Amino acid sequence: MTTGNPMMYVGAVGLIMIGLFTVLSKRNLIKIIVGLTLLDTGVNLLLVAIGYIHNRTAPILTQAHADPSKMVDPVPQALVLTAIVIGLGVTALALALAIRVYGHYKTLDTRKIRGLKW
Amino acid sequence: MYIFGQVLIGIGTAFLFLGGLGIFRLPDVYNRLQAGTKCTTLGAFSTILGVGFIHPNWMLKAIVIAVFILLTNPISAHALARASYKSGVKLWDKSVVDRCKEFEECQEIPKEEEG
Amino acid sequence: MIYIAILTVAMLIAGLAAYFFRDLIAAVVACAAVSLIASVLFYLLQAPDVAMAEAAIGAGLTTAIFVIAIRKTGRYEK
Amino acid sequence: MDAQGEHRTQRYLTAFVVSFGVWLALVGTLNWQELLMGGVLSAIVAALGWRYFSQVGFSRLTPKKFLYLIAYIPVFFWAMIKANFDVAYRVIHPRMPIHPGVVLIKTDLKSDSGKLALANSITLTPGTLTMDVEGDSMLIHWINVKSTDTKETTRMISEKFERFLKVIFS
Amino acid sequence: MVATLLIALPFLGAFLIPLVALASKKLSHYIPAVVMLTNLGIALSLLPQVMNAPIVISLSGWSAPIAINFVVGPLGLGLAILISFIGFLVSVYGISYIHEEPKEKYHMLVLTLLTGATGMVLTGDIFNLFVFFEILSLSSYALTGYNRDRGGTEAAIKYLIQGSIGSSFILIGIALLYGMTGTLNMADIAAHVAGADPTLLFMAMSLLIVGFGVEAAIFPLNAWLPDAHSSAPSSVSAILSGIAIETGAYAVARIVYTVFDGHGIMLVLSILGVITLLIGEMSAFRQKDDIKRLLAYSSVGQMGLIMLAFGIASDAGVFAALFQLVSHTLAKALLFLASGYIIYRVGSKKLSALAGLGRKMPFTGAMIAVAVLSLVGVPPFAGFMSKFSIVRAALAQHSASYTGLIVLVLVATVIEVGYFMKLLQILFFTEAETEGRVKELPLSALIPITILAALIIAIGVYPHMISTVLQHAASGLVQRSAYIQSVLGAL
Amino acid sequence: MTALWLLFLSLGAAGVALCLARAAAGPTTPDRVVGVDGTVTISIALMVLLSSFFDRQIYMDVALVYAVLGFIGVLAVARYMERGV
Repeated sequence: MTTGNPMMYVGAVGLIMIGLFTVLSKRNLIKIIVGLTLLDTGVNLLLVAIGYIHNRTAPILTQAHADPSKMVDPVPQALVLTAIVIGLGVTALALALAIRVYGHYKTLDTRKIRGLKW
Repeated sequence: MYIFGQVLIGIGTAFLFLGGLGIFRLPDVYNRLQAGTKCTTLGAFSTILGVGFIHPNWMLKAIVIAVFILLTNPISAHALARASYKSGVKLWDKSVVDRCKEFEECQEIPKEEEG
Repeated sequence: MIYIAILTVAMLIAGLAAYFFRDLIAAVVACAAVSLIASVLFYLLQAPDVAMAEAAIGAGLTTAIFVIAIRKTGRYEK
Repeated sequence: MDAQGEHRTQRYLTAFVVSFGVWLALVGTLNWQELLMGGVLSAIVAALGWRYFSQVGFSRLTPKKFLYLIAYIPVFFWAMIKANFDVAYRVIHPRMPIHPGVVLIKTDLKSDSGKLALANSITLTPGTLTMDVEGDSMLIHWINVKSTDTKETTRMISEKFERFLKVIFS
Repeated sequence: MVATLLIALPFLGAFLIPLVALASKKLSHYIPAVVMLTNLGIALSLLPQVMNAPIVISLSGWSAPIAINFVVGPLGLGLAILISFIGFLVSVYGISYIHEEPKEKYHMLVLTLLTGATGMVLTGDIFNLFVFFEILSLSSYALTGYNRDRGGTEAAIKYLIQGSIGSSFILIGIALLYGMTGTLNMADIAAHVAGADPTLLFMAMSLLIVGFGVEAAIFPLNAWLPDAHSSAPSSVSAILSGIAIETGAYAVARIVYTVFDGHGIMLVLSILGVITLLIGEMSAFRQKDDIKRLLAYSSVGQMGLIMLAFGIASDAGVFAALFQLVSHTLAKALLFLASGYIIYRVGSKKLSALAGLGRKMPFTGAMIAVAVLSLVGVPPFAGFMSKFSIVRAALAQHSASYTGLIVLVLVATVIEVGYFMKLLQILFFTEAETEGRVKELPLSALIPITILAALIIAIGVYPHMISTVLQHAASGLVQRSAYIQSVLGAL
Repeated sequence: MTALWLLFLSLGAAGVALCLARAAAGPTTPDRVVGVDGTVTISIALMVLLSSFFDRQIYMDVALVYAVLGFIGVLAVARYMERGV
């Protein structure tokens, strides 16, 4: 955990906090979903920051660069790729549901949507 | 070659900076778009070509990216200008002339004749 | 790396902007800006493949589907 | 569209060649595996998208047009560089000497791709930005308005490009 | 390698459905049932081998800490059998129950949900745990909103928002763990955690428990459950109540027991369990009109009971938790499946509309009575054995706090008896408001219900049927070092 | 030599910062989109520059994907504003 740039952790954690705060305090469904994507981005940033090692290059083997010991850790990056795709799925599903909610209630305000107690 | 590439990159980044400055300083959306498209397009173009000159075997890919930027940037600028004009963003109050109205009218007339 | 610090701060400001804008389109644009800067940060952290995915999905696709959803619902947060 | 039936093969081949060219530029090698893959993918892409790719294919490409195309490139770039210094000057100048306004111009170009090329060229050149295209008139945002008459503006803004584009897209 | 089929088959089946549907729509609806039956067969055939030693499979041919691996131990396989079994019954039920088009989509989503659940219980890699968890939760969000009505959509989006916050927490936890240990294999992490910074370790553990706790509906995180379980189509509710939250509980237990040596927080887990139990039962008691909501709150309560039993950190405690898990799954699946068709026939979710139905459809009524009595804990049924073993395990701790918790459990049971008796009274001893006949359920619903009821009675009478497997599973969970050695040593 | 590179990078970064400032300040939504669009273009140039700095050609691909897809987001927003509201 000591290898990365401290600023990165600040950024990632800050983004996570902003995302959480948006989700918890906003009343508009689309805004809540925006918060979810911010949260996702923050978590991904955290994961990549953890795998980063100073002065090393990307974990992609080409002819000119074939020395794995000079590369950053590939595992978190693979994880982040998966997580980004999952995040896209979640966002798309959430937006589809939000559109359907709007079709039923003609509003996206969670206070006005009956039964949706938070 | 190397020096030439660096000169190109220098010009390019300078224009990129000016583009940013223009986007920041100019008074309304349309003027900002002017700065945004022209300066950043040439800036990016020249920077990318400069990198291409420094690494000659990257040239092909550099040209592809540059051409892409050259093609897509004016289109997005055009789309944005049209969108902001249609959604009613006003021109800067010191603008000299505004012939939008006229343009709208000349669009209307043929439609009426058809109908 | 001072650039990382500047970009991080810019990203956080864009995130806050996404929180504060009442106009949802503006909020989505701010969200796209967060994605863009995050992808530049991925790039600086030597993760070009992640940066590619984030740019394509975060800045391109997500923005597009958000815009579609906003078109089908309402633009302003009341 | 009269070309619908007769130019089918032409149009398909155009799409294929362009896609394959882009593929080659991207991979940057002549490895036979890459070539094979690119060929297969370009065939698929062309099969899916030839309808939207071009109206007539390469059939009307004559040497003259090609020469004009080559000649157009330096003209265009020179205009673009001038444009940049122009805007840069206006941006840096502390008082920002701009006289923005919206003007109309008329064009003689008929084909859609011709208009697109003209609009893009106008956008990238001195102080002008295409806002809308409707029929043969274009709405232009001009950062430093010198004239409001349509004929005058047409002459000042688009004539130097139209000379070339008329030949290329005729 | 046969064990990977358990995950691969449902996944392939899910993508086969749209292809088959092109040829014959009707045929495609039978695919989930066939796939789950095959899975059940495979899982049962693996059982004798697994009881001796866990099977460790690693894909892509690298050694254990790096490769993606599956650990088929007694616990994982036992849960996989349960999942395939319930999945099979629900698929049979779903063939005729689902009316809303597009039906293929429903069957696809059910199969992906089951893939996620099976993957979660069999994987040995914490990131795969997350991925399968996401597969499971994404398909359950979509299934909750499957009916496109107001309640379903609302519940789905509520579930989605809370669930995806939870999964973000899981990912952060995984990131912290990876940063500390540099590996993703659960056994390997477990071998490394002893030397790690305790503060960060505690943070990671809390994040993971909170994340999976959303799915397992532990007390402060269960706001989504009553809505989701009551608004989803009934077959989906049966899967959600019978499988989804159980896998959530499994994940929590696996994290606490295996990955972290979490003896410090066992009592906290138990207390949270009891709070969940009390809140769930009281809310269920307050339900006056919606039968599915009542059942959903009862699920919350039962999850609390399972958590409480997991918190008794002994072989007997975990055994009791697993036993309770099995008996709850069987009973709750039965109740949701039966009530689904009843609601469809009567046309209302109201409790009052069920008046006298027990006499109009006596067979279904009897089945419901079996499930209800089992949930309450009446002697000849499975629920009695499981509750009894929980009480025995807690008292065997000889600690005042656990004894106090058990007193609270008994209080909760009294509340449970209260509302379930009310349900039975409405079903059997109230005069029907309207005359007229109500048809018995169709065969595709009766068969699953009968099988479930028969199993509940059989397990209640001969608990030895499953207790050997559960005993092995429990010791596999509690004996941490044995798990680590078996996984790391196998490769 | 490194000083020169740093100068280039700083110029670009300043451009990005100004664009973002416009995106944050801009009174109307089109203003913000212009800011983000400027950021995209400048970032592409900077990415190409950085790939030269890191000496890895593979990083150029990121710029390419950026060029193709950043554009889609801008276009989507523009189309929305044209039709909607």
